[in-house]
Parts: sequence; structure tokens; C-alpha cells
Amino acid sequence: MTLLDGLWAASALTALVAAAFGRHPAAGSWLTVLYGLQFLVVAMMGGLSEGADPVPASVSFVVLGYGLAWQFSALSWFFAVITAGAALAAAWFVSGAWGRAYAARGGDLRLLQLALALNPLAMYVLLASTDFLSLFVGWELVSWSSFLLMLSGGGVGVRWALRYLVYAIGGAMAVMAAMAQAHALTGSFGFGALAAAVPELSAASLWMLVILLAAGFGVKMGLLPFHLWQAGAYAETPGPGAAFLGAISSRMGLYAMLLTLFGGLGLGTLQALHIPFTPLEAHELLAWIAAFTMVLPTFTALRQNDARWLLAWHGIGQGGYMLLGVAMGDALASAGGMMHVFNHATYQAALFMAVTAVVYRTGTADLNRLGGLVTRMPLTFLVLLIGIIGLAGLPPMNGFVSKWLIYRALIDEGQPLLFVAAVIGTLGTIVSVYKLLHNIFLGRLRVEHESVREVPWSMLTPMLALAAVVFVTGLAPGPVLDWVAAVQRELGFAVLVPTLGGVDRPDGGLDMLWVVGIMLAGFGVGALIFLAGGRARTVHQLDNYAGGHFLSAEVRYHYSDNFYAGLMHRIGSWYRGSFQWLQDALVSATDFLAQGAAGVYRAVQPVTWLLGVTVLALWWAW
Amino acid sequence: MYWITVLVVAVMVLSALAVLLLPNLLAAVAASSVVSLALSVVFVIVRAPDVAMTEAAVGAGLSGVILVLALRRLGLWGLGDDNRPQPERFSGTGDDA
Amino acid sequence: MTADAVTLAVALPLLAGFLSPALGRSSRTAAQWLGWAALAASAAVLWSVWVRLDGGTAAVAVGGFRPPLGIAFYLDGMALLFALAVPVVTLLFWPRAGTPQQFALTLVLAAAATGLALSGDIFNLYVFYELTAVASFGLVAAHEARRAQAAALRYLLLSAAGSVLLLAGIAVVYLRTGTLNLAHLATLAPERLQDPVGLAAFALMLLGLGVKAELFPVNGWVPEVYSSVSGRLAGLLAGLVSKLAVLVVVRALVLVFPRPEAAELMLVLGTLGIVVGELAAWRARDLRRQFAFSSIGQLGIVFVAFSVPGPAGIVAGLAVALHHLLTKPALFLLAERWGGAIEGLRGAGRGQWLASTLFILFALSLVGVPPLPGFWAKLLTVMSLMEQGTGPARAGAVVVMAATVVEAAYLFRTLGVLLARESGAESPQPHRGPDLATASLAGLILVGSVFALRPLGDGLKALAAQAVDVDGYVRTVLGGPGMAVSHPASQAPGGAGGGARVAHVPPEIAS
Amino acid sequence: MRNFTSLLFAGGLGFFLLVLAADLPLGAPPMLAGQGVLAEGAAATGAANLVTAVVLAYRGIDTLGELSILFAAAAGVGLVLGRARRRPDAEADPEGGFILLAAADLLFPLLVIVGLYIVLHGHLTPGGGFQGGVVLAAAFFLPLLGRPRNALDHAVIGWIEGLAGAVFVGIGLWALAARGEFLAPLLGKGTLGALFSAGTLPLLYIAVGLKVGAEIAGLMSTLQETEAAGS
Amino acid sequence: MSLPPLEIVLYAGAVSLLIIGLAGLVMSEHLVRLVLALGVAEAGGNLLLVLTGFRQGAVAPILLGAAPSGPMVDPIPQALVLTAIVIGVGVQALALALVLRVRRAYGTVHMSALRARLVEDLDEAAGLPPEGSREAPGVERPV
Repeated sequence: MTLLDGLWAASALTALVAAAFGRHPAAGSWLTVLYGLQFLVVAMMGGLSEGADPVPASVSFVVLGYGLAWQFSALSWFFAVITAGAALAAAWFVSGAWGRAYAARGGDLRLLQLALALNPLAMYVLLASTDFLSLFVGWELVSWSSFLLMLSGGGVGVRWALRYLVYAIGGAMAVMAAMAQAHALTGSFGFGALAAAVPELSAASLWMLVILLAAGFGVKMGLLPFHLWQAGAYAETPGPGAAFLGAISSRMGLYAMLLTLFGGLGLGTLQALHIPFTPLEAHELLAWIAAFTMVLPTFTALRQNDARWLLAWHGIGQGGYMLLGVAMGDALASAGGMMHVFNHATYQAALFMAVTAVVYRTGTADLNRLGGLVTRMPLTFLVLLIGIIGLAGLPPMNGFVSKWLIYRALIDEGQPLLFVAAVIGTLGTIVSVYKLLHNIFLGRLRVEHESVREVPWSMLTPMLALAAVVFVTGLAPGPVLDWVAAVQRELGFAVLVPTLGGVDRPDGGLDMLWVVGIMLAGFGVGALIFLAGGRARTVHQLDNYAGGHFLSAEVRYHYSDNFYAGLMHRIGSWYRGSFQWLQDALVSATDFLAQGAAGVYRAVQPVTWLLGVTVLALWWAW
Repeated sequence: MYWITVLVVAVMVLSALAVLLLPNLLAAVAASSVVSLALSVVFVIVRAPDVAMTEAAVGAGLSGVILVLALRRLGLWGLGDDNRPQPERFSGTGDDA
Repeated sequence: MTADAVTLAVALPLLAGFLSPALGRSSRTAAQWLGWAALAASAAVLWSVWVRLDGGTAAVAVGGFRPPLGIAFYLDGMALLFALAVPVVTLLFWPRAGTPQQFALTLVLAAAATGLALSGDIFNLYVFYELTAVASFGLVAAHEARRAQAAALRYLLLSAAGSVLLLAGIAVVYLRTGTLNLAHLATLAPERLQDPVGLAAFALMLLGLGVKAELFPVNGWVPEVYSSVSGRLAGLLAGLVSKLAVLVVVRALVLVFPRPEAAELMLVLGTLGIVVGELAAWRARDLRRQFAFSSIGQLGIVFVAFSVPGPAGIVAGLAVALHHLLTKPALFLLAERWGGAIEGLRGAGRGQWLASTLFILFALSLVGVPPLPGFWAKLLTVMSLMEQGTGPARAGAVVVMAATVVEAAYLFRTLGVLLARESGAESPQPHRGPDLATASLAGLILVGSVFALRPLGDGLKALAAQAVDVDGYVRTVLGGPGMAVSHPASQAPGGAGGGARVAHVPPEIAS
Repeated sequence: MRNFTSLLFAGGLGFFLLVLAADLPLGAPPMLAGQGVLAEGAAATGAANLVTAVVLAYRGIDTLGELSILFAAAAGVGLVLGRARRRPDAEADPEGGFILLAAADLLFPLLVIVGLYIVLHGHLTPGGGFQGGVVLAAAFFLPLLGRPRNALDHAVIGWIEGLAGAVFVGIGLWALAARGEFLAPLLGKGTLGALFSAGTLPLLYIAVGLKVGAEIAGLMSTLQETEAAGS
Repeated sequence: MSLPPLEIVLYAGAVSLLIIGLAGLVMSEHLVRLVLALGVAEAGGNLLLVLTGFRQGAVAPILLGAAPSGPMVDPIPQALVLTAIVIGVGVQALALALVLRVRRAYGTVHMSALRARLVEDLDEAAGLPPEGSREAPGVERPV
């Protein structure tokens, strides 16, 4: 029995326990222990990131003449450790007060626990793929288990889950087409065979593969224009589920792309694949798609008035950074892109949990109905603060490191337009996460929230732990970059050799230890001035004013309402409903065709069809 | 012989058309019996006496009787003008013959 | 038990069917038991023949007249598999509440379906096809509601028109080749049917058979009939009868018309069928019609899969067909449970966990979620189409995959309604134990086959290799080991008698 | 519009089928199987009428299938019209006139004899079970036309058709037991052209005749007993 | 002008019957006429089948006396047609029974009316308001 078997067994056991006892809130603690066990098993495979041999699974099948086998490599391990961590944090969050409250409100706790347990299991299967067939099997399992998780909350979530399903099946079918195409071209499902056959393949075949794979996996990643399902589906999932999904689920698309496009076809192939009539190559096309994915969803997030939706839209946008980095393909950019997977998972999970904590106490995630909670929920505020700094990609959090690597690479590669796009994206992120922070925690406390207290420790612990990871890996990104380097080595990218604090390059590296040190020193100076100045005066939260008027509890005015109205007035129309039209058009076209199809059986007598088609067939026979 | 055949075939085809075009259903049934009879003559001509017998017995006789019985049960029996277009014809489908 | 006994599988249900109405006048129970016994005996005969052949093939000259002159039954894995499915499925979908006449018609239907699977003579196939048709008209019309009779009448007219075309196709083939035996035709086809006339004959036969096989666009009866009759009968027709009609088409395609144009015709019509069926199902507003249209789409996939030449196509087609044979009848049974307008089913699945779980299972398998069998069937289809690599084949693959998306959308929309939290449904339909048991059985087989994928795959491959082995077919039927010894009196004048049976075929016949 | 398209399609189909004729060996068919039957049919079956040889011997199972179709159709008619039977008190058709009644009575024995003759000589001359069966059915049905209040006993008809069908299958099974082949010819061939020749073929034709006669008589009397529609 | 050979005339007759029957099946409204048209089409098919065994100058396949007096026509198609005729009459009887029943149930003997009623009936059986009515202007779309 290998460690991979052990991981699957632990995960399956978790799912079984969840199915059997998930209904009882008390089972939450046991499940958390089991998730911890999973994490431990993954950690025991840590040698993978130091160049150890891949860990195979001892099960394998031969179905219809095709072999199915699984193994863990450095790439798998990198994603698996994030998965296990996110699952552990989410499960911990559920295990205590939150789970009890969920069950008390009529939620199906067993279904949630089961779905939450099935997701990592499916992902571990997917992450162990060795060829197209096992990849597809794992892919479908992941799709359906996340569908289950989205459904688990019922209500509006079901609608979104169904929409997700349609997109996911569409994506899966594109993958299946690519897989069948690859098999038709090479006679095998192996990535190696595909890589070996690349020189003989025509540009058309390669393009078909690239487009099918990118589109198929891009659906899961929420790449434009296939992103419309993601925000709603994730946001309407019950809180911890959303945290888990937002952290890692859509990254499976990136994993699969890394495995097939970059590992299978090879980065070199993408770089050599020229788009006719343009100066672009395939990898630049991907980079541009990624760039649009960074910008548009981020600005859509700016418009959201629901904290969960806002975060979910950011999840889409951040995926763009990852793909941008990987698609650029040099050592810095790819390291940045892959490290961003880790970083994003940590802060996104922390952010979703913080928002869920707020919902737990206030009952709403509506940014127009919150405010001033900083004094009531200071630790949650802290987590959210750390999280948004990471999300915005500002020092000293880990998001800064990965984004710095990407910016730096874009400059090095001579891609000013992409660089500007990345900066615009970051700008939008900063603006919108400020809205998040402000509308929940700052400003005026609403009357109905005066009695709100901090959430219990069962929820705070995972949040704080994640926040700590966000900070620590920002302070010392070296270990994570080491893992990334192993992945780069495995996939054939140029390898970035990290230091503890970042990278050391002759033309200017990054050492986060210094950056953080200087920042903290700066904050220290600021704090000294603030304290020494002694000008601060503490007033009651309701003792404030706007527009020259003092506001009291009776005045129904709240300036966080419709935040950024002016900004939206200026730029909102630029991206309103971006690609919604595409989805609408597709649905309308399907509906139109469906009416026609139903009409086939309504408008014409069956015998007429028989006669007509006979004549046509005879005509054709000539 | 040749001309007899042509004549019989012509009768057969014309009666077949009559089956479709005669407004009176009883007459149409009669025409279909004529088709069968002509057909059985043709079968004799092509040296198929067994088939001819069967066609005469079954096609002309039996199925004629069954059809007439059915017409009678449908209330469409008779040579008079009680076979007008049905008043309950569904309006609005737009594909009446 | 010799292979000749396989005729019992056709004869016994017929015998029981003939006696059933008369017997039923005195005792309905006796008629029912007679029918069950006949079907069980039929299944036993087929099973013993299957075991005895042990993967080989055999031909049975019915009445002892050697094949080009008499009628031959051909027994290979594919034929026996479907033949064996007939009594089993018929027993499962037996019209329990029916009259002795319905028992008789069901038995006749089973006998005819068995004959369709086994027969190796095109006119004999036509007879069995018509028998299937007439029996199913009767069964459909036997349903109480008046809509069933109207649907049956419309079905009858369409089907009869199709039969006329089929007959015309057979006439053309006979005029060209002077024989009706499939094996003999297979030897003659390369020189006598490889031209537009042969293709026209195939087109006529395909469309004639297509009426029963739910081939687009001659399947206008499907939504009307399936939504008028009981779930059991719909399951029987959609699951079993349509497959056997497809089987006949496949035999004709492989043996007599192995031309790319013929396969292309099937491919195009199948593709259109998928598009129209799945889209219409997407728009359907009640459960039964949704499944009926979905059945059209699935049969389209079957046709598309079988249109791929060679064993790959047969494997894919068999996989899709068997999968559909398993799931769709069970779904019709579940539809019977809930029935009616989809919007009216809000929350109807809650509290009926077994039924809901089965629905989910079948839906997942139909959509093709690994590791359920539906996935492998779909994968084989897409792969064989892509492997073929021609434009229409690729288009077919794309349509199969696009249809999957549509299928997932409507199946899970329905499921979402069934399991919705808020309950708008009136009191759920009365509990039907046997139906649920049958559906559960199908579900168990479905899940069980996941654990037997390897032997199943190997088995299908062996069947397909046998099915495409035209030489083997010809050898088996027209003389060679495994053929039943012909009757001494039926030897040709001047024949040597005994020994090499090929010598009995007069020279002008063997050409 | 619809009629126009339909005519166009029908015309097209006719055109293609007529064009087909150019490539078909009309009048000189290859007859590969047919030659075989012509050459050995009489010897193999003992029937002088080779069509009968084909119908009952070479393609016996076709005939069984055909009987089953007729049976299924009759059962279907029974099912469809079973509930629509005339109520006993419903107004029946008026009795036939003297000519019809007299003709029915006179014709009855004649038709029975002719029908039996056609059935029994099916292996020798044109005709056979089907044709004879129809004549027999007519014999029994004609009196009903004259006296609509009388009815055939459906139970008896059911038993006749059931048993006749069973006899057909039974002869086939007998052959299976005796010779190992379903529906193989049994008994001696006899002299070609004699009434008692051709082994079991006449027996089969008798079964066919009875079954067809019973089914058609039942079918017609079911139709006859059906209440008039539209009332 | 040379006359077409006999078998071509017969073939043309068979095809005409087939076409007339099929056209009638498509165009007729009255249910009884549809059944009649079906019978005509079947007659055409049967004639077609008999013609496949016909050859010029041959005799019927019945052995009268000792030796056949010349070539015989093919007996197999004749046997097939015997079967087909009986099948046809069975189907016809069933169809007529259904027409009677449908007339009783729906009060119409017209195909288009019957179809419209059938669709209404199916909708009603499923508990649906008629398509396009005020209560159900369309179906809610899933995405």
C-alpha cells in the first residue's frame, strides 16, 4: 500500500463517516481529525517536491483495452497539499458552532459534510492522473462532486448549480473531444505519446487540440467567456463549501491545463504555434485571454453588493493571473502563476470564511446592510484585512510575491500591454476589496447589529490559521517557491531557484524579509507618531456625521449604500453584461432550435416525413 | 394478350386513383375492390394463380366486406349524400386536405 | 440440446400465445402462468444454446431446408444476446394487470422479437418485423385511455407505410440477386448490389425498419405512443423492440451493404435524430414525453455508433444500445410513478428516496459520468467516430457531445424539480412495488456492471469481431461446421449426399 | 401548399422507382434460390404445387409468423372493440330480406364444401389454407349478415383458432422431436399429385385453413357486433 | 415506336399503385380513406414482389402431369406475396377497428382534427395547459 492509496483511503473514510454520521454536529470534530489525517498523509509525500520518485497507486484497471493507472508527482503534490489544507480549514470551520447553526436553520448538514468530503476525494483522484483517460475520469468526478456541493444548500444555489452543470458538461465534452482526437492522432491516451507525436502533427490538429483543451479546462477555471457560471455557483454555496470551492476547485482547471497543454503538448509547441495573420503565438493568445479574465471579472466584482459574490468574482479574476503567469512561460512568470494558486487558496478561503462569519452573526452578506463591525468582530476584521491585502497583491502578504513575479516577468518579456492589463486588474482589485472591508467593518454600525459579538473559536481558528499562512508565506515565500520549482522542473519550464525571502537576481531580486521589515518599521514609526501626537479621541460609533449633518439612529441614511456610484457611472457601462450576451444568445439559439425540433413532430404528419425522406434518400443514392 | 394486360393495368391504376378521388366512401371501397380484382387478373397474367386466388378472395372479397362493415358502423353507409364533409372538422389547424 | 432447438425460443411463446385467449376465458391465472412458463422455457433454451455454442457460431436450417432455399437462423453472440434479452425483459415488463388477449399479444411480441434477433433471411425478418408491429399496435390500443387508440392508429398508418417501403426494398434486392438469405446475399452483394440500385434498396429498407427503430424522421409516433401507454409497455417498446429493429439494420449493413455511402446515410439520419430528439426533450413539458424524445436521441446515438464500419462501431453501438436497453425502460417505470407535467412535480421526489436515487443513477449514466457504463458507451462512440476521421463522422461526434450537454441540462432540471425543497405536488402517486423492483433491478445491474467492465468490454469485443466476420457468417450458413444437417430429401438432384454441403448448392446458386 | 409538396414527393418517389427499372433484370430474374426450389421442390416435399412447397415447407416459419400476425390482428381487434360491443338491448341491424336469408342458407353448405376442397387440395392445385379459410369464414359469416341478432360463439372461435395454431406449432414440434428440425417435413411423400401425398403439408394447410377461417369469422363478427358509432 | 415490354408495363403499374397509395396516405384526411390508400399501396408492393419472379414465356410453378412444359416462374416471390397479402388484410382489419374506436372516442374521422385532439389529450393527461396559452406562454429555460 502506497501513500497515495493511504490518501485515498483516508479521504474515502472521511466521506463514509460524513455519509454515516454527518447529520450530527458532533461528528464535525471527528471529521476534522480525518481531514487532518489526509493532510498528514499528503505532507508525508512531501519528498515529491524534493525530486523523489512519483508515488503510484497500487490499484489499476484495464477497461475496454485501455489501462487506467494513477500516481502522484510534484505537480500533483503541490495541488494536493493546497486541497488538503483548504479541506481541513473548511471542515474545521463547519465542525463547531457553524454546523450546529446550519443544521438548526434546516440545512442538510449531512449532505454538506458528504459533499465536502467527496470533493477532496475526487480531486485526489484527478490529481493522480497519468493519461487522458484517468484525467477525464477524475475531471468528471470533480465536476459532479462540486455540483453536489453547490446543490447542498438548496434554494437559489440549485439554479446556479444547474447552470454550472451545463457549463461543466460542455467543458467536459470539449475535453472528451480533445481526448478522442489525441487518441485518433497518436493511438494512445498517454501525454508522452502526444508529446512525441507533436512534430508530425499538422498545425490544424494542434490548434484543435489546444482550443479544445483550453476551452474545456477553461470552463472550470472561469476563463472568459466561460466564466458566467462561477460567481453565482460559488457564492450561493453554503459558506465553508464556498471557501473550499473558491480556494481550490476551479484551480483544477489550471492543473489539467498544466498537465495537458504545458506538460503534454509542451510549452515549446505553444510558443511555436503561430496564429495566422497576427504576430501572436498560441501561448500569447492564452495570455491575452487570461488578461481579459483578470480585468473584466475584477471590475464586475466592483459592482457587487453581496460580499460572497464580490469574492467569487475576484476568484475568477485571480485565475487570470495564474494562467497569465503560466502562459508567459519563463521561470519568473510561471513560478508566479503557480505560486499564485497557493496564495489565492489561502487568502480566498480566509476571506470566504470571514464573510461567512459575518453572515453567521448578522444574517446577511449584503454590503448595503452592513458596516461598522470592526469593534464587534475585531478578529474577523483582522482576518479579512489580511486576506484583502493578499488578494490585492500588496506587501507584506503572499499575494504580493506571486504578482510581483508576474509583473516582473511581463516587463522582462517585453509585454507592456499585458503589464498594463495586470496593473489595471490589480487597481480594480484594490478598489473593490476596499469596498468589502469598508462596507462590512468600517463606517457606521447599523442599529440592528449593535449586539453582534465575535464568532466562536471553532470558526476563528481556521480563519486565523489561514491568515497566518498568508502572512508567513508572504514573509518567507521560499518554501512555497521551492515546491513550485519542483513543478517547473517536472513540466519542463525554466526553473526559478528561490531564496527564503523570494528571488535573488542580478538585475534586482525580491527579498520579502527586507520588504516586510521595512514596512513594519514604517508602521512602527507611524504608530509612534500617532500615539505621540495624542490627538485621537474615541467617540461612540453612532456619533458621526455626513454632509454636515449629525446622524442619529433615526436618520435612515447610510453612505455605504451603492458604494462607488460615481465610479460606476463613469466606467460601469464599459463592461456591463460582458459576455452575458453570448450565453443568452446560445440559450436562445438552443431554445429556438428546440422549438423547431418539437415542431418536427407537431407541424407535419409523420407519413409525410416518411415519404419526403425516402425521396431524398433515393435522390442521394444516385 | 399484351393489350389485355395494358387494359387491365390501366383499369387498376384508374381505380386506384378513384379510391382517392371519389367523394363517396362506399364508392371508394368499391373502387378498391376493383383494384384488387384487376390485380388478381394481373397475377393470373404473370402466372401466379395462387396469388391471384388469394388476392381475389382476400383483397377483393374479404377486405371489401370488412370495409363495408366498418363504413356501416361508422354511419357512412349509403350511396346518398349523407357523406358530406364532417361538420366537426377541426378548424384552425390550417392543414386540412 | 442441439442448436436446432433454438427454434423453440420462437415457437413456444407463439404456442402459448395462441392458446392464451382461449385458456384465459376459463382461467386468467392459467393463461398468465402459461405465458410465464413459455417465456422462461424460451430463455432456458436460448441460454443452453448460448452455453453450448461457447462463443462459436451456428446456423439452423429451419425445417431442414438448406439455407439459400430455406430459411436459416444464424446464431452468434450478438443474435443470442439480444434474443436472450427478449424473454427476460418481457418477463420483467409483463402486463400484470392485462387481459388474456394482452398476454397473447405480449407473447407474440416476444416470439417475433426473438425471431428478429435470430433470423437470417430478409423476408422472414420482414414477417417478424410486421408481427412485432401488429402485436405492438394491439398492445398500445389495449390501453384504456382514448388517446392510446388514436396514437395506435397513427402509429399503425406510419408503420404500415414504412412496411410497404421495406417490402419494395426487399423486392429490389430479390430482383437483383435472386435470393433472400443474408449469407447468400453477402456473397452476391459485392457484384450485384454495389451500385445506386443497391443503395436505393438499402435506403428503402433502412427507412422501413427505421419506423420501429425510432430513426429520425420517421419516428413521429414515438412521443404520442410512449406518453399514451403504461410505463411497462413504453419500456418494452423503447427498450427492446427498437433495439431489435436496429439490430436488423446493422445485420443488413454489415453483410449486404458494406458501403460507406450506406453507413453515411445512417450517420446523417442518426445525427439529425440526436439533435431533434434531445432538443425536443429539452423543451418537453411533461416527464413521459421528455423520456420519449430522449429515447429518440439515444437511438440516434445508437445509429451513429453503428454507422462506423468495422468492429469499433459495433462495439460502440452495442454498448450504447445495451445501456439504453437497461436505463430507458427503468426510467419509463419511474415516469409512471411520477408522471405528468414537470412543473407539477415540485418536491415529488422527496421522501421517495429509492426512486429518486434510481432516477439520479440513470440520469448520471445517461449523461455519461464515469465510471458508470453510460460513460464508456459514450466514450467508445466518440472515439470510434473520431478515429474514422471523416467530416460527417466528426460532426456526428460533436453532435453526440453537444447533445450530452443538452441532456444533462434537462435531466437535471427535472431532477431539481423533483427534489425541490418547497413542495407543490399533490399527494404522490400510489406506491407501485413491482415497478420499483424492476427499476431497482436495472439500477443494480447498472452499478454491478461498473465492477465488471473488463469482462464486459472483452465480451463486447468478441461479439463485435463475430458480427463483422462476413466470411464466417457465410461459411456457417452456406455450409461448414455448425450447420444443421440438411434433410436427406432436400438434396439437390444429382447431389452427392452427405459430406461437403457446399456441393449441394447448384452452381448457379453458389455464384 | 402541403398537398403540393406531397405530390412533389410522391412524384419524385415514382420517378426514382421508375428509373430504377432500367437497372433491374425485369422479366429475366436471376432466380438463384428459385431455380433450386424448382429443381428439387417436388422431390423434397412431395407437393405438386411448388408455391405450397415454398409456403409450407421451405418457408414454413414465415407462414407461422403470418398466422401469428393474423392472430395478433384479430386479438387486437377484439381488444379494441371488445368494450364497444353492442349492448343486448341496443338496436340491431334489421333482418335481411328473403333473398339474402335464402341465399345464405343455400350457400352455406356449398361454401363449406368449396372451402374444404380448396384447403385440402392446396398442395396440388392453386389455393390452400388461406384462400380456403377465407371461404370457410364467409360460409359462417354470411348467415350472420342475414340474421344480425345471432352471433358466433367467440369462445368456440377462440378455441378453434387457438387449437389450430397449436396444431401447426405442434406439427413443427413433432418434427423437431422426430427429426431434430422444427417444421421439417414428416410422413411419406406419397405419389406426386395424389390427394394423400406431401407428408404433413396438407395437415399444416388444414390447420392454417381452420385458423384463418376462425380468425376471419371472429374478426368479422366482432365488427358486425360493434355498436354503430355516432349514436 | 416500339412498345415497352410487358414487364415494364406491369412494373409501371406496380409503381403507380405504390405511389398513389403513399400519396393518398399523405394527403387524405378521412381515416377510412387512409386505410384504403394503405391497401392500394400494399397492392402495389405485392405486385412489385410478384414481378420479381416473373419471366417471359414461363408457366405457373405447378407440376401438372409428368414433366413441366417449359420453364417455370419463380415460386418464391409468390409465396412471399401470399404472406404479404394476408398480413395486409390483418393490418387493415386492425386499422378499421381502431378507426371505429377513435370515431367513437373523439367523434371525428379526420386526421388533422384527430391529431389536434390527440395533442390536446396528451397535454391534458399530463396536466399541462395547452402550449402557448395564457397560463403557459412558454417553458422556463434552464440556464
